[in-house]
Amino acid sequence: MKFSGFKVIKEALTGHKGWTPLWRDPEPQSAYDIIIVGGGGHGLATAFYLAKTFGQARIAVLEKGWLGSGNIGRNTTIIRSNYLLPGNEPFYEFSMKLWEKLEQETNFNSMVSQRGIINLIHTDAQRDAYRRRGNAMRFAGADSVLLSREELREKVPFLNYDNARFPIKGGLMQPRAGTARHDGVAWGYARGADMRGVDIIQNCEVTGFKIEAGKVLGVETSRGFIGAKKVGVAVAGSSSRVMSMAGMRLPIESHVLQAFVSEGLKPTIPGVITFGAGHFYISQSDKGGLVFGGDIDGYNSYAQRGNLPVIEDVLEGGMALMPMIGRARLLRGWGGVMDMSMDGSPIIDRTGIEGLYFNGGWCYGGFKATPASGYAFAHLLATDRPHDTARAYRLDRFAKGYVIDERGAGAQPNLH
Amino acid sequence: MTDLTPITALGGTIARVETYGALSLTENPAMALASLALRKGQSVPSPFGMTLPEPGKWTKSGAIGVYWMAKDQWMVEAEGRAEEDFARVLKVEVPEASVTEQTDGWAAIEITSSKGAAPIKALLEKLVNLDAAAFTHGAALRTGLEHMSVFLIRRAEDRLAVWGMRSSTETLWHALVVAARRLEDI
Amino acid sequence: MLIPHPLLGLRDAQEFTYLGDANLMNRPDPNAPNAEAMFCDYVFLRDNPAGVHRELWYHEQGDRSWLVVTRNTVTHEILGAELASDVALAHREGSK
Amino acid sequence: MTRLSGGLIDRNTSFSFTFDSKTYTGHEGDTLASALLANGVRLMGRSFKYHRPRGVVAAGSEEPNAMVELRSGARTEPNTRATVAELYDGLVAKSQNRIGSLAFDALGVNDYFAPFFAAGFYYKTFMWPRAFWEKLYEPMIRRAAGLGRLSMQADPDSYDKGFLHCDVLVIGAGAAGLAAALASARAGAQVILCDEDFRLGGRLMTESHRLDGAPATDWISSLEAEFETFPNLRIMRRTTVFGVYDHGIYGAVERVSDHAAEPGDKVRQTLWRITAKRAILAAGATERHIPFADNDRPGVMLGAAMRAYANRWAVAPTKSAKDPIAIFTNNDDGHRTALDLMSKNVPILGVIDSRENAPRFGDYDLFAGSMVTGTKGRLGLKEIEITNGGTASWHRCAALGVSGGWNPNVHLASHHRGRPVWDDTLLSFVPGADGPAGLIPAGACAGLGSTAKALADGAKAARTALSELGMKAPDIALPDAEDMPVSQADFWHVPGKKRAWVDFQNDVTVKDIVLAHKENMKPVEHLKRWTTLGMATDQGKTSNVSALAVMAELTGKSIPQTGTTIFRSPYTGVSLSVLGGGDTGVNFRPRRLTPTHTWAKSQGAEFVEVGQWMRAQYFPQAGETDWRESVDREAKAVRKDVGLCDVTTLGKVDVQGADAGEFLNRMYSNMMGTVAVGKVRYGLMLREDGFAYDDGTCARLGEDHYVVTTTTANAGLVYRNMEFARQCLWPELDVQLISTTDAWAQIAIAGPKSRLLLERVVDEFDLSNDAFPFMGCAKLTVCKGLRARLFRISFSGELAYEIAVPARYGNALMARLMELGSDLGVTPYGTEALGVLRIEKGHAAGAELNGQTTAKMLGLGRMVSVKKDSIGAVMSRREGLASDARRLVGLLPVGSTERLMAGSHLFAQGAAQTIETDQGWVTSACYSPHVGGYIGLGYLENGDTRMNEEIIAANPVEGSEMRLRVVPAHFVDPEGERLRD
Repeated sequence: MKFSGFKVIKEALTGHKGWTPLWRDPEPQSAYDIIIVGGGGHGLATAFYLAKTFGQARIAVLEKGWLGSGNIGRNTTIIRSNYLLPGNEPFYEFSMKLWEKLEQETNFNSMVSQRGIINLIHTDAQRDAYRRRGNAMRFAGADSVLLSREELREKVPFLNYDNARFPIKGGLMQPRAGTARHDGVAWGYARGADMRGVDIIQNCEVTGFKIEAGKVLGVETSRGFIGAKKVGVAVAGSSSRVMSMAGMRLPIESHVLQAFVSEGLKPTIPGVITFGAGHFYISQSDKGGLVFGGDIDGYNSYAQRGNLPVIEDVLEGGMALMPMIGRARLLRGWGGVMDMSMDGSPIIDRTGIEGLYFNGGWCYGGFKATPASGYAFAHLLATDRPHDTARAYRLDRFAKGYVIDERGAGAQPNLH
Repeated sequence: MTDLTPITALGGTIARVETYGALSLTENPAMALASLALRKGQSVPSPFGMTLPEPGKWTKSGAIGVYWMAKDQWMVEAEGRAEEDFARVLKVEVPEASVTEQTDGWAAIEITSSKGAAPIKALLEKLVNLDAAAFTHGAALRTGLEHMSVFLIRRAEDRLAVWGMRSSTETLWHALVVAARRLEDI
Repeated sequence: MLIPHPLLGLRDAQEFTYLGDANLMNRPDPNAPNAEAMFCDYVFLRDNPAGVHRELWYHEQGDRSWLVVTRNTVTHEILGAELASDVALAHREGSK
Repeated sequence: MTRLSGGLIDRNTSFSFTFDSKTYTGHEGDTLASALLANGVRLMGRSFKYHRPRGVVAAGSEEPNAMVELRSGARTEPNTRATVAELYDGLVAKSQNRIGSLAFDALGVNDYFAPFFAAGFYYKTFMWPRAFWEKLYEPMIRRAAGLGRLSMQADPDSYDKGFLHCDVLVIGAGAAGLAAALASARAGAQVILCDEDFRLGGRLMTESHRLDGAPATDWISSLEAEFETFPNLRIMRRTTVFGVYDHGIYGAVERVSDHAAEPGDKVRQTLWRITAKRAILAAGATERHIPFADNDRPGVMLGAAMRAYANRWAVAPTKSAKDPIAIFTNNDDGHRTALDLMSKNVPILGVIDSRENAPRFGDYDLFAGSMVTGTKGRLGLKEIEITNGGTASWHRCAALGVSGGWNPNVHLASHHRGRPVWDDTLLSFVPGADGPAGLIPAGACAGLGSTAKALADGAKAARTALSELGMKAPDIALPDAEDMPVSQADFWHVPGKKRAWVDFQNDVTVKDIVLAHKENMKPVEHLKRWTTLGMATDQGKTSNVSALAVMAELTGKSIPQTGTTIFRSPYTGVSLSVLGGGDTGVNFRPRRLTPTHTWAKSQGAEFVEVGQWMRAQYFPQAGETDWRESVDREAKAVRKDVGLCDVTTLGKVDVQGADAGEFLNRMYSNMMGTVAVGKVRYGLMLREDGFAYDDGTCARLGEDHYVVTTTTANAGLVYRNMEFARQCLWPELDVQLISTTDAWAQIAIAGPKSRLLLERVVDEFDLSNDAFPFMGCAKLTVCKGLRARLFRISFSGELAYEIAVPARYGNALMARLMELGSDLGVTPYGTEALGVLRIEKGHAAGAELNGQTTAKMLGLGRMVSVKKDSIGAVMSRREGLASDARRLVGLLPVGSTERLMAGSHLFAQGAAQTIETDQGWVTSACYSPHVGGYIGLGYLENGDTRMNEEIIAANPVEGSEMRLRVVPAHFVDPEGERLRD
């Protein structure tokens, strides 16, 4: 079924009788060419591009819960490609370009909204660093604008310019950045993959890998053994847990990142704003909720919930930056489990086991990467070669010393 | 004696004193401070004839007070002796130990209550995450206060000392004053 | 969270700074022939269990001690805490 | 007016208030909702999507409809539930989410297009043409969406935070909570009792039940009197415990002055972090409604809410016999509402009970086996349709109370993601066994809802808590109370073709759930996300379980098989202000002031943030119109005469012990510990992953006494790492560490005349080059006996010293040096000139030492000793680090006087400028008065072998580009002779 305004009108006039399931609930087959472990954003995007772009068939996505139940459904929905390092920036810019045509590709309105992101500048040193970054973005084909304090004030007049502990001196803006409706991304990819024959199998937990002579033969699941020629794992948040079943230890720790939404408000915040001196970033959803977050809690956790000090820290930053949000109320907070990698950058690579591929380590940046991650992982699975923009995301970069450390924080995940 | 004139941590030439309701806050620039750390394997000494306190405790003998800082490490206070090289005095007492001058590393603010323990307890509740009811006379603890590191000493039921890093005393004073002012009803 | 400090009793986790896996105390022998590989493993790889985890916390807003805390990463339940220096010294004794 | 007799309002105290600019009167004890109802106002809001007219549904914090903008101006508080807004004199409220007036909302037109706005419709359209999303569709959606409005002004009120500790925290002061608090307090435990309401009593206040034969309020009053006598009990009214965190930590907000027009001297609210050894959750239960056709009109309310308004607030929605009140129920409890209303002489149409064998409890018309199947009334209920079997009839009716059973308030019990469990008898979810440790649900929130059971269960929970804490629980006498079993039918919604609302605020109807099922959005999380059910401000309190029941019916599974629903904090909305409480302005975070701050301020210095420090940036002099003028003058003075700069902010760590030297050798990549007594050595610190981390100097003051410095930014981190090494890696070493950063005021005296100046302050100390050469250090006295430390080190490349005195004397010493050096041209300089001087000299700072660079890149490769182990040494030899060919170089503009911008990228001349051809970047740049033009430092591929090559610095983000010549990274005194003079 093709979604369109016309279809919506037709169904409205005929009692919504013609709608069909967005995806099937197939029983698992005994074997597939390619199994993707993880029915989150990255896994679903991988399946979608495998089927659509790389001409693969006999693909299954195995999801232990309901599709989209991981971090794709618990993030702050920001999309951007404002990275510094050459290992990252081309990849995220590739992702940005995929975002820009996502809805036309999936025939699903994921509400990609390019209302811009502004990273605030508080010191001269920060301005120098952002100039370097803004330039790096330009050289990778992305857009960037260095805003003076006056230009910034015109765009976002409601910040605390005059009584701030950390004075606001300008910002680095990426106009093409913005937000997308997180669930809508998962559903768009899921529906697109399903329409192309991908079996999305929910409530199917992988409990082990069948590996013989260094080659993967399939996966053990809560619904029985399923054979596969290739297995791609995209389970960020649970990467260590899943890959340990294949005997691998990863350069990853699992951390909890909290995010928050306020009660609905009339339009207030135009794009995404990030505070450069405190831990706070914010945007406003189409529904009207202020969506904001800050730092990870900082300790290893699989609990999908965090603690009060971080909530206070986030809001202290928020109130210092824009005290006009104070009379709004917090509606809900949630916690996602992040694959925090040792250099803050992801991994898309083959493993030492033939036929087993790994995609993870997304830290808290996985949402914006979803299209490119899916595309690059599909590329790797289909061709056994890394996609051009994902060449640096090798697993051996740590041992060899080619880390991609945007923050220069070293091998301490909770600092990235 | 040097001909330079010192200033207090709040930048004045005399100690600042302010009163809000039952609580009075006083800068105590005359208090000397030095740290004492045991060398490996050293037996615990008794400087000035005092028994060094247990974790979480402060003891006092005459003008000398001692509070626990870390395992095998204490801070030694000396009332009215800030202008002396108190670290050297302490080192004579504990020649084996490592002694470091801290007088100007920290600034003491003494808080007194004219209405007994309740205002001090209420103040603690607003500022620091400790069980204020259990933080009784002789208790000493290092903790965070409005993003600053402080040592708190309950000198008496109606007296509390706050040692803060000297460089952030202005912010610390502000935090204490704001809290005290909001307790003026008590 | 509350950390049961061996000397100071229950202290709020906000007084602490987290480092990570307690294995970071076991710095490899820099003179071993495969020192670089061992260091890579030591610096970068983690068990990262969903369950009981021994980990390092630093009492930065307190007595500046490093603690080895045993905590469940799924429930956040804390099963114990020791002074890291005691653990390190005991480890040395044990490996002698 | 529709006031009744009785109630807990003070008729002697009248308050005037306005709603949508119309003035009304209420009483002390009223909420905005009760006062509006008393004034006959039923229409209070508009729904989110269809903008349907809405009235109050509930009497508590679960209210989904009656949301208003409370107060005005900068204090405007959108989305405030009228049901919990305590009335005060002069209260101002406005309705929200409307265009035009509340009665004639232009967006009400949405309702006519409702078929187009079915669940998830927006995922299926608005895709073409692509550019229209940001330009047309989305702005349209955003304007229509949202609820209330922010004033866009800074919140003028102040907020507090605090920390409380207790043995037993009791959450909720209804029957169970009061019994629990009484038992715990009598046992001598430290007890905190919180309730979101402004009065204690919970539902005891809203029911007509009697305790020991007397009104429940009598018992509450006597209890409150006894509570006054317990020093160990803290009662916190207007305090919502909104979240459960790890290890018995609870978040609570006390609304200190929300019941006043303005807080005055007080804070508006206080955020309490309560650490409780045990907590008793006595949060009660929330009534659920029964979806039926057009069930959302103003006048349709929860039955128990209607009863609460009558009993506590002495209000009924109507008193007209022509337009009576009806009750629609599937259980016995609904009948109580009829009885209570009748006892207050409120006209009753009858009780419509879905059960064929519905019992009768009094003298009212009973419509057994009947359902409400329709309503009329555009802005308020006028008629209802009652259907029995095939027979339907319309009846005049001004208000309908709907009773669909009770949902225990399991919220806090599921904040740790433990799942509630289904109770087939109660037809509701109750707290599961995997709730937060130490939290004991009691009373109605545990499924024990009769007054007698709630009282007993509260006392029992207290006994459990106390015995777990090793305390003895006293026996407390509980009053005699009703203990009526409530029979209820497994009946969840009225079937029909018209829209029947499940989630009022978000306009989610039974049809939407049917559609979600049809489209395979069956998992409960998909259902919620697809339809937005349960995502409104009430967090699904009034809708989740009913929706589950509808979905269960569609899937043919049981409710627990279909799914459970867990709740996340906060329990009710918490203002962002109080969560971010405390100072939002300049005191948002601590500021550290240097010892010479007072002096610098008196000199008119501009200050700049460096980490937490406020440092003098430059010292403008009269006649200087541009910061550059000042900085040039300061930098020149250092090169020509002598300058003074407060450098206290560098971290200083006192390192003592027999193994201190060995310890430092392991911490730093070079042989730091072997520096001779009386000498200073420069050192480089790596991270264990081999990258450069920090640099500083090490002064050896005695055989086993060193002082090392760190960069300002890394002071805390380096200290932490040193403690880590000392305690975790090498506990066998005899080392003691302590920070002394704040203890010493340290002033750099730099420039050719620095020795001359210094000679004027030292007490009998030989400063000659022989006696005190470059990299010497000493303890000495200055200014007639002040103890000091002197270091002969130089960041500027000139002859220079740093002198340290006890911090209290720093200000005076600075003034003295200025005074004594006036004939030498002494000049204070700030961080800008400091930066110029160090760039001229090629010294690395934060921009070069940024955590991404190696010792080799910095040109310090030889400082990583291969003779010994140190942190990071092994890893610095990895392929990627060893092969990184970028090197720090000096950069000189060629043929341009334009400003060189740090952050420009470096390219070979003629090369295309892409990420692939990028060869490095300008790390730091400044105008060098010494060179007479802009200079820079930067990392450049193979920079060390490209001296004199001309390259390009490209800065497209600011549209500039310039040619640069590659030069060695020192522009002044390359041989380093000056600092050794």
